[in-house]
Amino acid sequence: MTAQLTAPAPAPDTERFARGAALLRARELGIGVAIVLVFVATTISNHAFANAHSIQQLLTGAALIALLGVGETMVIVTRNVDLSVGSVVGLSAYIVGDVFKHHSGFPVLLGYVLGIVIGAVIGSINGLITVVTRVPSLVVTLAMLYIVRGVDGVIVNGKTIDPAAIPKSFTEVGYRTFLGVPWLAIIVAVVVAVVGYAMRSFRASRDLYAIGSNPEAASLAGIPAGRRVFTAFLISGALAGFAGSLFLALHAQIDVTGGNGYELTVVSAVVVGGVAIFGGSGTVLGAALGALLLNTINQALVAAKISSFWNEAIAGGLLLAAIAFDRWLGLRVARSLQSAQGAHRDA
Amino acid sequence: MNHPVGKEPLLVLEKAAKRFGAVRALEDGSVTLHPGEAHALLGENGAGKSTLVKILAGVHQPDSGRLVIGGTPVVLSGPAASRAAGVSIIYQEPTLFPDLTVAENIFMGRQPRRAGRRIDRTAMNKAAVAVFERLGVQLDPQRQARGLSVADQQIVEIAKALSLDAKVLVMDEPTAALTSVEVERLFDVMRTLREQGAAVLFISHRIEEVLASCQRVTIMRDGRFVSTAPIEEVTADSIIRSMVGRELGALFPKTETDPGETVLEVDHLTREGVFEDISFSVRRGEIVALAGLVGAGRSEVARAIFGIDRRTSGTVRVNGRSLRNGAPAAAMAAGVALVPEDRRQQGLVMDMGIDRNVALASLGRLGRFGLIRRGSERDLASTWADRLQLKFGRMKNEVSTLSGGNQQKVVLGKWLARGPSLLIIDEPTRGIDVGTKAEVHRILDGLVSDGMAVLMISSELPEVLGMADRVLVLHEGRITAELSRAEADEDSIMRAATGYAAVAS
Amino acid sequence: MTPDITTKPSETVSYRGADDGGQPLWRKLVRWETALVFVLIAVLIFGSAKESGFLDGTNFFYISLNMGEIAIMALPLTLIVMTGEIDLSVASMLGLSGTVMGSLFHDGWSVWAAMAAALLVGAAGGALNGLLVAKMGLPSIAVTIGTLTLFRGLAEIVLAPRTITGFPISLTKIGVVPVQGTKIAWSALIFLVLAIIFGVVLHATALGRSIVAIGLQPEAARFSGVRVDRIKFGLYVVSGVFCALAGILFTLKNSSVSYDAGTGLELNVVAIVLLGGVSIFGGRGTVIGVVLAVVIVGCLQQALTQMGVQPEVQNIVTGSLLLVSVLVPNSGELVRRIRARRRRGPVPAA
Amino acid sequence: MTISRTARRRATAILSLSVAGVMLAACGSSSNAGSDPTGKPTATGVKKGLTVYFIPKDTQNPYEVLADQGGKKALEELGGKVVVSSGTADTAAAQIPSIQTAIQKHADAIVIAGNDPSALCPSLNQASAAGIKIVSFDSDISCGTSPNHLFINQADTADVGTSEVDLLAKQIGSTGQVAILSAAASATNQNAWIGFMKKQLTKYPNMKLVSTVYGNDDPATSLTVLQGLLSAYPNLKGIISPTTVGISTAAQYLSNHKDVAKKVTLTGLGLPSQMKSYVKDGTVKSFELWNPNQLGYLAGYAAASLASGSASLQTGSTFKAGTLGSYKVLAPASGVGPSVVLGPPTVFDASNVDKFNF
Repeated sequence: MTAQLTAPAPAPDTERFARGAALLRARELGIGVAIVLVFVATTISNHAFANAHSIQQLLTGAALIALLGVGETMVIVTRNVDLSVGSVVGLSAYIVGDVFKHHSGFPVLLGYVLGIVIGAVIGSINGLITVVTRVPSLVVTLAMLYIVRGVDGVIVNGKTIDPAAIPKSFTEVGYRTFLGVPWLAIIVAVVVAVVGYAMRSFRASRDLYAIGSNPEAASLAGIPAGRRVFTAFLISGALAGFAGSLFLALHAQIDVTGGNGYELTVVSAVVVGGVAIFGGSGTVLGAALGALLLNTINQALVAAKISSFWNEAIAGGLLLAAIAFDRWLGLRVARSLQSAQGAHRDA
Repeated sequence: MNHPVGKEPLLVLEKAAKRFGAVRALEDGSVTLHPGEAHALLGENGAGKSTLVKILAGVHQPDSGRLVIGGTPVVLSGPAASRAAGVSIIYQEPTLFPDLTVAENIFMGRQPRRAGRRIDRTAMNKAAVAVFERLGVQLDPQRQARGLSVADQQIVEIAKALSLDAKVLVMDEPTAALTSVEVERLFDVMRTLREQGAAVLFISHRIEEVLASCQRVTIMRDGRFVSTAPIEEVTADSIIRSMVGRELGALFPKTETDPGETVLEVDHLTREGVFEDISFSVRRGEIVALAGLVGAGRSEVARAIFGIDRRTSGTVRVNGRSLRNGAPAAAMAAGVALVPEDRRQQGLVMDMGIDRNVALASLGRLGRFGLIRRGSERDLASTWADRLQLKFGRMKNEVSTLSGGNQQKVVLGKWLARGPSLLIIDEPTRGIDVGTKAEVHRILDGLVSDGMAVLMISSELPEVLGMADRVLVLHEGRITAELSRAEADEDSIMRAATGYAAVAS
Repeated sequence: MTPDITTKPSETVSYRGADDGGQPLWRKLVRWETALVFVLIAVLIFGSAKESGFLDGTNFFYISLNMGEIAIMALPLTLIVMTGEIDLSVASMLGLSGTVMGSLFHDGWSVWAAMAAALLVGAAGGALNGLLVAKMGLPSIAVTIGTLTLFRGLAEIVLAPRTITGFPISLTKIGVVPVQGTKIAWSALIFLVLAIIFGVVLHATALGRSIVAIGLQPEAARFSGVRVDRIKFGLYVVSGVFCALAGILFTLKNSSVSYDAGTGLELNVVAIVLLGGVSIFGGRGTVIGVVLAVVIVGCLQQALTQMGVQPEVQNIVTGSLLLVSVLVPNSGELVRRIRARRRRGPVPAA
Repeated sequence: MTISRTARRRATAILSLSVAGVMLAACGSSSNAGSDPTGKPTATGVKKGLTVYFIPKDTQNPYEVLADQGGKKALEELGGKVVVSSGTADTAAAQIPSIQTAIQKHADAIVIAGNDPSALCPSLNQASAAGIKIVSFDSDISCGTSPNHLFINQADTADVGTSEVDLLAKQIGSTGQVAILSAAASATNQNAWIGFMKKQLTKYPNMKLVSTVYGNDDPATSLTVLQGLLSAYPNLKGIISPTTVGISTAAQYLSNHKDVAKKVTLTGLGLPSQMKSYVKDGTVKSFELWNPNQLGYLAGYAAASLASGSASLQTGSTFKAGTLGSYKVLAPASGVGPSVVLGPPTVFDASNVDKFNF
């Protein structure tokens, strides 16, 4: 415990670590490269694509899915899944809109808070049922998807919230830019940055990874798995509710279809972003980039004058490619570690 | 060897009992730990040691009994409560988070923090390095735990327990996978801890380790407390007698047989990164034992022979016919049976009935066109239940309701029902009470007398010595010794298993 | 030396209560299927109390007509869930096979050849799922969310924005008239025949026994010589083929097909399988339970529609049923845990 | 698809005979015998106590909700009642149980907005066989003569397509790239209108249709494809969105991106209530629509009159539609069977947009 230890950070075999970290970072980098490639390829086929406006649109279009992806990542990391997010977006967007419609002068900021609260309530129901009854979250949130959508339908009952009902200051978030960057993208980027940092830097958030990585070991380590998983669902719900408010701000109108089918898009984005569907690893940044990649492809198809009928097939193929790639990478890393170890042992 | 007199005991467990369904895992678990002592807990597999450990860990709550820590009676509601009470555990099987770094594994839930309650990674990594220093090992604290060798995993576990600075440190067979240098280091650490006033509960199968490093020894048998004595008052022989409860001879009935023609021939079998260049053969009417430390690759060799894992190279021949790689069904058709190591996960479908479990390996023979005749299924099961003297309520009962020994008989029945010519049996008596143990040994002996070839893997040296006609010792994936029944003894096997001497044979 | 700290299957066990030795007590006393029969009777009484014509033959025909394809897709899914996997791509495969059949028919193929092609597409799609799940070992939920999107996307490429009509009337009449001399729709009759076959396979054959073993303890199954990969692969192919069959029937029933046929039905199919008492963890479940669930959902939907209940409320009912169907079997676990907590009592400070 | 239509119609007619065994309205076009002698409507010609099932695309579509309300008003005036029944998804499968319910409940007439042109035909045929009169609105079904039904056309299909192109042409000086933002790719009415738009565009040689994109009547999807459109075609001059969700999504985007709005002109079919603010802030100059309330009202009267026998599917048969006055059944033409047209669409602009409450 002498000189070696007092030296700052560097560990015994820094080199090996560097390789491991590089692999981890490679995922985010890889998606970033993919986004750029799609962008460049599209620009080549249609020069008009490369302009500030397009980029703004790419960011705005991906924002909501990226925001949902943040919460979904927190849940999936614990080896659970939240399929109710799409329904939550629809419900919270409509209720917030309805409040604006019937209470003109309702504080704009409270509109966002209301959305978050609605989402948090549903998220906590998801979490409570999953944790207390130990029914798999896939089933719980699938049921909630139905139930919340049903409740939404009963409340909406064929009505719409028209743009005129929504305060201009509320919808500003949907289109204003700051130094050329859409506010919506800034908000989501801040959420990604904050949650991303938190997921690295706090004990409770590391617990989430531990729970997903090895539930048995987590309970042996005395991690309050129930409370943590509950919190993950709560935050996922709250972010979905927030996304509902932003949905309303962006579109300035809402009927019963809002948010329909988002759940699968979000899960796809998250998995494409490198979050392991069985928990334990993945980052919020990756999930957000996954959402951006999917949206970039969607818009690129239109811009490249390819029929938008290709969107879905490409999204599906991409998801399959992503998980297959992850498995391949995992096997390769395991193999290289093993042979390195063998060599180390033999020496 | 200071006697812990007069001092208030740190931890007292009295008459703890725990059952799981019909299985009595622990009937009278009692142990008293004083500050500054290393206390050995000995007993055969299935004696209830692991259950006792899990009670101390807060994983299981005893059905009855009393636990006093530091003079206060406590009820441990979970692992967190146990840790809060100052108890730290090193489990037999490492429980790591594969996706997290080594340092995080050590400090999970107690990561060092800096301003704003944020985790201080630099401090954490430093602290991890410091712990490794104490253990005298080099391990990168920032690498992922995924892919660590079993020994390295165990080192991380030990580092985790050390870093807790616990009052009571429980080690459940921590040395099984370690090299002797690492073991020495561990003992040094134990000594330091004791000097600081901590108590260590040490569980091991290596009696000489216990004699060398502990002050008192508690012996358990069949879920019950047998005795506690200062180390000076016991000998290896007396310990073994108390553990087993009878003379060794009765445990290992061994009929002398003349081995017949070769059944199994393994040639240059290799699975990259796991084991290498394994060659041996097993003949009719003999038991060949595969011995070695945990993680030496014994079970993996068996899995590769049976086709559960694919081999990288080499050949396996049974009765002269070469086996297809990675195809258990082909191995079964050739007459191979495998009674696996992990009964609950691999051997049995715990939630299925006895009859269905017995039939599971013989489904194709129970009727025509894939249809199963319930009648023939039940006949098959009751035939084998009779022959193996299975104790059970009803044939339909789930096997999870049976005791460990009877579960093992179901697994045996399942495979014997196929009439195999080669039986591979991995840890034949792990977690089985002594009475049934002898029964299993008698069954094995009978099978060999009738001309079956048996490949046995066992971590229990008495079992290896008592049952095997030949012993192959594995060390880190290679065969380091082949010993005849006459040559094999504890010393020769352990030397080969730890890779010290290439034992002349 | 093998890296054996990677995810072990045993870890999921913690969710079903590793040490409680099987099912809760009440589950042993009351079989799930018995409970379903009572629920069905309740639904029938409820329906006929509210609607006079509820129990008549025409209504029976309608119910069987509405549920036929969903029910057919539920059968292979039952077996897949029994092995502990899932297939969310079923409804997309229904759409894709209908699309293929429709577009080939439109291009002048004979309707029979078009149907055969649709079945082949079903087998190919199932093989893709099977390859990724069984051979590559990828998580089935992620894989089939991927193929859900992929299959639907392929259908869109092939057919959108067209709608194909004009199938031979001799075939499309299956959507209008019941099987001669009965009050049952053709698709439902096919379902019943298939249900018997699937029931026999699951409950009385070596294959069925292997499926149960895979679901309960995959490793033990492998160690007993069960060809886990091959069986899973086969089940996905079977699922693909029967979803294609459902797609054909769906197309003929509606005498038309567009790329979005059957969108969203996967959730109904999954809900029915789970309501039928098939454990999402695999290993537990019966075909008769699934058949009962089909009938219950069909009757309930028809009753609610005829009562003029808002369709949104039906969503709530479906969701609640799904939740209840998993909550009730787990209630034993819940009670046990609450009791355990009470027994432990407060923890004194150490 | 249109080539085989006659043959198929004949074939489906045979099916209707074999299945239903009931001949309806003397098989419309094939025979003139049995023409209705009571062609003249009487105010009292409609029976009281009729039950009409309104089956919209789904129960939540705001446009359809307005139409349903019109239908309810009509039947109230006539002393009958309307039952609204449909699913939550815009699929034919979700509408079938509602048709079955109407049959079970012995409804007198069904007014349906088809989610699919032909998937509903078999079920509607059964309804027809059970003596229920079939009326379609908003989005027609193409079942030929089985069942024979009356289509309440919101506006002449050709008119809608042509007038929207004209409206746009006027605003952009008949030159430049234009695009269409539609609903779902499988929507019948959309595709029919788009067909006529393409035809009309041939009259404007300097206007070029560069792309048709589909927003699936979902604001998010509509926005994505709109943004893609704007990126792909920076010189785009005009967008026609013949769907209320599409046009309002596009209007919202343009009103917040004035730089784009300066270059791109938007028109299409929209609800005045949703579009009001965009017309006022100058984002949209004009758009069109008919009154969905009146559409439902007319459909209600038509259904009641058919069920009472006071009107028939014969070309020229007339009936009274309350406050809307008298309507005449038009002859079948190019893929559309007997139909009634509500009237020319209303063009909304800053001068009149405030006067409408739908």
